[in-house]
Amino acid sequence: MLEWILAILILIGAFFTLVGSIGLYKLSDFYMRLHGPTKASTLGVGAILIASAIHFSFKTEGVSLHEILVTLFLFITAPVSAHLMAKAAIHIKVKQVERTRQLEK
Amino acid sequence: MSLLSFNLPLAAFLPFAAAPIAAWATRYNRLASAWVAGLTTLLTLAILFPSMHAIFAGETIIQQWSWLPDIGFNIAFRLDGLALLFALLILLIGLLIIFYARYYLSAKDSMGRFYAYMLMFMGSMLGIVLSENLLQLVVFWELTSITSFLLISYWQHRQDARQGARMALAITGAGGLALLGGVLLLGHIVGSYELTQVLASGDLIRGHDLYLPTLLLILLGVFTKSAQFPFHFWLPHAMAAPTPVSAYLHSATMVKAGIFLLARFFPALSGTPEWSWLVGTAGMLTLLIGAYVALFKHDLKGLLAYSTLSHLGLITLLFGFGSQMALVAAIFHIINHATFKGSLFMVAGIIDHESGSRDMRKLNGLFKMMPHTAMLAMIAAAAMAGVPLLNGFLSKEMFFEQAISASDTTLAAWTIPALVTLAAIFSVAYSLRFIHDVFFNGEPIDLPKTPHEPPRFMKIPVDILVVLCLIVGVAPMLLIGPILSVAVAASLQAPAPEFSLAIWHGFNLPLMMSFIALVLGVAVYTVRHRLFAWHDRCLHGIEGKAVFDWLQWKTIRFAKKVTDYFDQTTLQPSVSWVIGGALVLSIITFFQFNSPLFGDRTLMEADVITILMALTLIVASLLTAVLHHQRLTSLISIGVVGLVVALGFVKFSAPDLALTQLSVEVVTIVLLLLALFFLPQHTPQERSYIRLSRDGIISISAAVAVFLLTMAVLSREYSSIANFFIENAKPGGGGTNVVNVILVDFRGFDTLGEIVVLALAGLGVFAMLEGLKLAAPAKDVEGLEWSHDPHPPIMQTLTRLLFPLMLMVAVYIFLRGHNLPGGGFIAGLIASVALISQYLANGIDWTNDRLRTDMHRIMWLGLLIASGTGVVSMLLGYPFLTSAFTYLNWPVVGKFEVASAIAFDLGVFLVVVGATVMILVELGKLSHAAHFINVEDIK
Amino acid sequence: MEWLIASVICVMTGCGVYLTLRARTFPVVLGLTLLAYAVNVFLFSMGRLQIGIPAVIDPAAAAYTDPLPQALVLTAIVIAFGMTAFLIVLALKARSELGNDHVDGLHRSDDELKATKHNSTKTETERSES
Amino acid sequence: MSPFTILPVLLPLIGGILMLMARPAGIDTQRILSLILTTLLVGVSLVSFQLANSDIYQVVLLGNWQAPFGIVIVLDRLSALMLLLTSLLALGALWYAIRTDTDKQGQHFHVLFQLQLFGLNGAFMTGDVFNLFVFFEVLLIASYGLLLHGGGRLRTRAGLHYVVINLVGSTLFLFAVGTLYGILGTLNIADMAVAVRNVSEADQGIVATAAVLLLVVFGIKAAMFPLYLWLPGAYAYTSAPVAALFAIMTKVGLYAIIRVHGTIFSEEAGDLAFVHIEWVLLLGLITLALAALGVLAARALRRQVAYLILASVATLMIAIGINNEAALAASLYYLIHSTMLGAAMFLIADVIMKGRGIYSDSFTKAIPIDRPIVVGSVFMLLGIALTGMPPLSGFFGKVMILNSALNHPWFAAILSVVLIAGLLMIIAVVRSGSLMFYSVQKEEGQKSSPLNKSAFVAVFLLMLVSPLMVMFAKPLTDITSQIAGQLYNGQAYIDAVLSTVPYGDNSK
Amino acid sequence: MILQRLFPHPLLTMILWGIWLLLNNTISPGHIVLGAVLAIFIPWLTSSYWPEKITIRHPWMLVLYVLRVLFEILVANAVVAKLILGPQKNLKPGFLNYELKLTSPVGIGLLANTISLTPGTVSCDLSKDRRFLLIHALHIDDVEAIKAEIHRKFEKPLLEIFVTC
Amino acid sequence: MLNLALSISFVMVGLAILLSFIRLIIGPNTPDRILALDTLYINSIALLILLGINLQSALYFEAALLIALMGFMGTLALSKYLLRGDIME
Ligand code: NA
Ligand code: NA
Repeated sequence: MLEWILAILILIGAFFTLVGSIGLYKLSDFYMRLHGPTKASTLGVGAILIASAIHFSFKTEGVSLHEILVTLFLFITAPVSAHLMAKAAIHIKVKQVERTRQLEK
Repeated sequence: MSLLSFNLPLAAFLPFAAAPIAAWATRYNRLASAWVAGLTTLLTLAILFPSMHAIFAGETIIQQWSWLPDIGFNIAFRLDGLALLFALLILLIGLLIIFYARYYLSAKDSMGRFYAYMLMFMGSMLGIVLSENLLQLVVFWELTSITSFLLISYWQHRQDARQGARMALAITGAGGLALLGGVLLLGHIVGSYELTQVLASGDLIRGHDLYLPTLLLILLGVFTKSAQFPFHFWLPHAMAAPTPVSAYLHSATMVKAGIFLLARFFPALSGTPEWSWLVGTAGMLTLLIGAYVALFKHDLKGLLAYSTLSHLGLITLLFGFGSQMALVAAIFHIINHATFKGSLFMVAGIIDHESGSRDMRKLNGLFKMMPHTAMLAMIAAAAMAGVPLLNGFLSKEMFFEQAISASDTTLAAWTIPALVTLAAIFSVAYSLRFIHDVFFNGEPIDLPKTPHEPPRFMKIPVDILVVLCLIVGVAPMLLIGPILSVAVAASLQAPAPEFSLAIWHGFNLPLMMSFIALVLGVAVYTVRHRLFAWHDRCLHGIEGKAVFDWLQWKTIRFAKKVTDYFDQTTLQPSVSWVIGGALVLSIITFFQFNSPLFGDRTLMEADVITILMALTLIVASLLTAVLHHQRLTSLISIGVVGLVVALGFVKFSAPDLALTQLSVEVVTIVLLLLALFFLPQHTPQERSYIRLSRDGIISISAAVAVFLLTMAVLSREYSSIANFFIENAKPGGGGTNVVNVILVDFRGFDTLGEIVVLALAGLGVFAMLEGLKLAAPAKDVEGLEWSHDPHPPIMQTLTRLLFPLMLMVAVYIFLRGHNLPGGGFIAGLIASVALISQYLANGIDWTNDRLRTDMHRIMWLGLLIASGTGVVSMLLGYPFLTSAFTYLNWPVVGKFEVASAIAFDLGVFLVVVGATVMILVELGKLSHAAHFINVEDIK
Repeated sequence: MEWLIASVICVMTGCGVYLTLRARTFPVVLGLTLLAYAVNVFLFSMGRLQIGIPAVIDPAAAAYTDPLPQALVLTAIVIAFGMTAFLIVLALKARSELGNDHVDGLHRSDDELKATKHNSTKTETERSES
Repeated sequence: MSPFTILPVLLPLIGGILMLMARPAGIDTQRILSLILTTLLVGVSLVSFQLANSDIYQVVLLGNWQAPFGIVIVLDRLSALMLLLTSLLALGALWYAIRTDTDKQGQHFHVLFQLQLFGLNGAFMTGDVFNLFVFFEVLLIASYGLLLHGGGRLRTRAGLHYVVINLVGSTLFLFAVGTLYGILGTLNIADMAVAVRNVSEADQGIVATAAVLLLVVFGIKAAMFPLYLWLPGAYAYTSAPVAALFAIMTKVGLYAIIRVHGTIFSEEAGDLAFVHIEWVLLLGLITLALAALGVLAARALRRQVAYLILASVATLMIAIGINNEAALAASLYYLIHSTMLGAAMFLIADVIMKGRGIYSDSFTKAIPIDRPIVVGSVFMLLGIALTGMPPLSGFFGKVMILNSALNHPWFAAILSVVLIAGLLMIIAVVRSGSLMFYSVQKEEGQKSSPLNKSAFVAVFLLMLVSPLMVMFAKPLTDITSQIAGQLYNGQAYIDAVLSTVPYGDNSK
Repeated sequence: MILQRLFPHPLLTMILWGIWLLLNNTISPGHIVLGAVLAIFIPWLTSSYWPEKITIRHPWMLVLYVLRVLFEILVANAVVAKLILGPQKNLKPGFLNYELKLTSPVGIGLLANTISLTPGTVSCDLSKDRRFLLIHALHIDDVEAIKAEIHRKFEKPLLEIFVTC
Repeated sequence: MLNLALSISFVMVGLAILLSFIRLIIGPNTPDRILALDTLYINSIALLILLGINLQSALYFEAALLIALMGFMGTLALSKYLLRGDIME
């Protein structure tokens, strides 16, 4: 049972990690690609971390919760990165796909 | 210890000791130095005097002290007949020269310097002739080169003096080095550098494989010093020296040092065809060339110089004949030549001194103005020409005799006497010229001064020498017999042959040769004007100096070419040499052994993910290289390399390394970005395909070599000392993280060095950046204005939030390091990154306001703590850096470990923080001082 | 696996050497950084490759990897970092003093030209090309 | 083991830290402290020298760990000699730096100086190959800082080249050390020497390759052909006291060859015995030839002096390459000479350069310098010494070296290269000397700056080493022979290192 | 007063304490003590880096907020995964300017973070006057709907949590 | 079961890394490359945790933690470089 849960969590995590990178690879402009890593850093890594927490909690004595910290740190740093990259891209006027909706003003 | 047990070294040493006194004495009285020099010479004579009796009794005095026995270099002096003869020549003629020079030198000339040099030279010469140890002899030999350089260049403002001195030193110095080589070989053959043994080993030497090289090297020394062809040309140019120097060095003493060596080594080296041919040929050529050229010299001293060459050739030729009687003649002529040539040089000096010229085309009819001097000159010149009743005649007769007897043994029986006679003809001619051109031959032309007799005392040395010429010429055995006899015996290392120095040997072939020489000599002189014209037309400008200059110029040009080829002050060739050198050396060395390239260790299967990561790493590396023209891109891709390397460390069981690599990676990227701002954003394309292919070949070779090396090791088994660390980390080091225990305990000394490196890097960066002004681009590469938002608020807010968290993690990583992956270094980097993130997000001023700590302080504190823990262990009697740990049990907290290694690690932590922050922040501050310019301006 | 690591070291070395031989300071810094990576991995691999057995004492562990090369590499990483920092700042200083970022500096002053007159016009042109 | 043994390394480390601490107190405090510390170091080195003057090796197990597991510091005759030489040289250089205000021209001179000594002394005393690497890095990075101290265009460029080449060298060092560890499984020099004897035939090639790689590394420091190209620029363009101190830097490379290769690849190493030695000799001969040509080709005094140093180092390489006890003893005699006199020569080049004002050290006719007789005499004596003319130390060193080579199969090559190189150098130095001191002309508006007498004291004292080395040649050669004897008895070193037991309880 | 200086940011202290225990994966007494010491010491050390005071009205709401965000992330992930894996031409990416009600820098930071963390939207820029947040969305059907959603789900709770200062 | 899942996951994460890396290679803009590097860092976290589970060892956790905490510094610096050139002012 435990193994099943772990397996599923791991697969979910790996899947979303992959999806993130597929997005990065596939999407047509920088701003769209920017959305890729957020997948990976949230659910992708998150699911795998949960799997790890469960795994080590059961495998060793005592619970293992420090995996939460990775998520916590990522949740603080990843958006800052994304924010700055976006800002930089806008600043140097990186091209957008034509169909991009522009600001209302 | 009586004086007689050390008077020889004392005699050689005394002039050296007196030299500084002479130099110093001149401060008080201009003539004081002359007095010092003269008295020193007399004293030296007096010191040698007590030993003379024994020498005339046929004894040899040896005084030696062990000095460097390992190499056979002893302080060893020897006085025998030969040495005594030369020592007397050196001292007696020296005394006369000292006397003479006191009148010769003008008020402008520094007496102190002159006499100091003279004394040093005298000491060196005495050293040569008194040496028993050959290495010691070489020392004095080279000293004469150095002191003669000083003497020739005495009038240092004159270019000819400087050049002449340099040339003399170059030639005689080279000869000295050759002599050193020869002496070393001689010592090698004989097994000792002591003359006594060398002289006793003639057969051994002559029979040895190394005989010829030894002989050649020693003869090189002899020929250069004694100005034998083809090394003769330095001597005329050395005439730029003051005349007393010429008289002393270049006629009486130094040039005879080579001859002295021929006499010295006669029993050891002579008696072979090689000896005869080499010595004889050089002597004969010098004899002829010197005699011939002397006639054509218009300069008084030039004439005397070439005449000296000729006579040196004569003596050398006599040694080349190799017979015992030839040796007698040679040594006899040495004495005679010293007397008449010394006096002639002094006469030349007097004429120069009194008339201001040495040009025989201007000097005419001086007899009327200086009859006394003229008389002296005539007698001495007659001796030089070999006129009977003078000493020169006697030795020349002996020479002719030897030339005739030597010709018996050769095929072309008549050549030697013929050539010798030819030389004698010219000798007569130039002697005649010296007298007739100067003292008669009409009236003087345009002389700077009106000549008159010199001061009375200036003539006294000449008087003495000329009188000697006469006495020896008339009653040779009286004065010369005994000393010549012992000198010959000493030179032969055997009883001297029977010889008689009679004036009259009856009508014989030598007498006839003398007669022919006299007659034809006068004839040649009478047709001199036609000869001069012919000479100027055909042979003018052919000179050894030109060859020497050409050779020297070629050598220097070659040197410059070679040096410039290697030392181009360019980096890439230097690096290529290093890498190429390492490759070539290691490849050659590897193939000298019969080792297979690879071993037979079982290798590990590769898994998909590792292959993938390896590919990533490979491509990223290639990308870094290929894209290096776009620097930012290249930097990003090197970031990938660092990340994957860290992942690799994780994969292969090195969590500590992974942590370190990750943190260093981050800091490195920030560092390089900080610097990149001030550098061009693109590297220009290189168009030289030659260079690209050269670099390509080197890089690929290096890569392949490293691949093979890695595989060669990894495919082999090994056993290491690792087990000790694993077994002792916990019980001995108090930690379970073996890597950390190695770092802070087993090999803490490495770590101490490492943090010193880091601290020095920080200080070095600090020092380099001080006052550094750089241009910073006002726009980016695309020409875009920079963003106006230096500190995006969202970044600001969140990095501040992150700050305490990072510090917390740093503490965590620090504290666990001893037992689990982590430690002071990684923690230090995390703390640094935490600080740097503040600098990045909030700016330098803002952060500095809050930090309020000079990183210097952090660094020394860290270094102090780290080394302090080591010192504490010393205070407790343990070796430096011995660690200690214990377990404490506190209420509530429970049991925990306290280890001195933690303190050490704290030092590491502080240094890392201090250095890293200092480096990055100092670099960041650079933009404060930068002036902003447009990109176009940089291009 | 060993082949992989050897290949990785091989390529890093090759690229590192190539970059180190470039004419501008920045690529040289990158090249030396790559070389440092290469040699660190090399030094690390000298303890042979082991998976999953880090040298952290654990009663459950059956074996440990050789910890010594790891400690050495750690020291080497730190030193390489310090050296890189020094070198990049030196590159800046060189740029400031020499007027450009060529490793030899482009503008040679007259006094030096006099002092070391270079025979190689070849290198001069080569330098101005690059 | 005496706790004193560590002091030569510890003192400059603490000195460096103190200098850093004293930064806020100002340069004068730093100067006084630095002089005191360096003088103390001379004292410590003297005591160490006395301590080492026996057949007993002073071994310190750092961290109290038995070799080969911990790092050992070994004080033997050779390392003691190097320590003493370093400290004396340092004192001279420091004095000159202070009296000429060189230390004021940039930041952290005294910190760098002390830590430079730390690096040097560490390298001389360590018994561990990797620790040697660390100390190489310490001394290198300190030398980078010192080399660049004061800045300036040419100095910066020379520094850049020096740094890059040495970084490549450090990389090679690690490749070599790694390979050795990968086969032998140990880092302690003594232990490696033992391990090398048991290396199988299949592994010999790899070990030999590593040995040669290591030789290349040391060769870079020692300025061996073709690795010497960093030297002329670096020595010529750095400040004089630093160049003077650097006279010992090349010797570190040679020391390392003697220590590391000499111990590990000694006679007992079977097929691997002296695997490096022919390279040392061959490359030494080539280096000497090129150095002599460089001396002749130099267009300025400092570069000429740099090549003179190169020549003396090359002579040392040849002596080491001859590979017998007498040659090694001779090389140590020559090493003392080369270090001290080379340093003095750099300093006097600086004196001359400063005296000549705008003419600097280029070989052109210039104004006469202040006190030409004093400076000229010292220059001449130094020239005589460095070109190997009698009666100064260079000649005796050379004679000893040549004498020890008499039975060597390459004797003819050694003799001709050494003698011809000597001749070329004599010609060159006489030319430059007569140009600097004889061929002078007073000029309107050009005044030579007065001689800095108090700084000149350092030059004079360093110069005095040469006649002293001749006067005390016997005791000195006795010492160098003892050192060489000790070095050729590598087994004693190995036994001493490996048999030293930790202090106190063995289990700690 | 002393208490204030000792605990400049009590919430931070609590968080750090928690983090310490999480890091060490333990609640052993030793670590509780050590963690407390650090959790007090580090905020004290870094207090000067926190210029503005953060006052949180309802700490439990923060917890609720976190849970809500986590849930939103879960949902959005699935949506966006479909978008990414689906054909690209269906995507209608675009920028939108979101007018902020929040004024607290930390609040704005958290909101921007949340927006970026939620798949499908990334906060790209904050206007100089801190009134508008520029957001890029991977797929925009209705701009106002997105804005409203952001306000409802994220900004409103944050407004309640953070007191303006 | 778990092993199979791990193997599949490794391949998936590996693929993710590969794709990110391809983006880094092809760019086309510097922000794309920065983004790719950032993504690689995050992918690495996943890889590390998976490795930890696979090797049954908690010793690799800190590496993941450090990437989460410090990996963004590179991104930050690079982005700021594009924005301002001067990243620390
Ligand atoms: Na005349
Ligand atoms: Na800045």
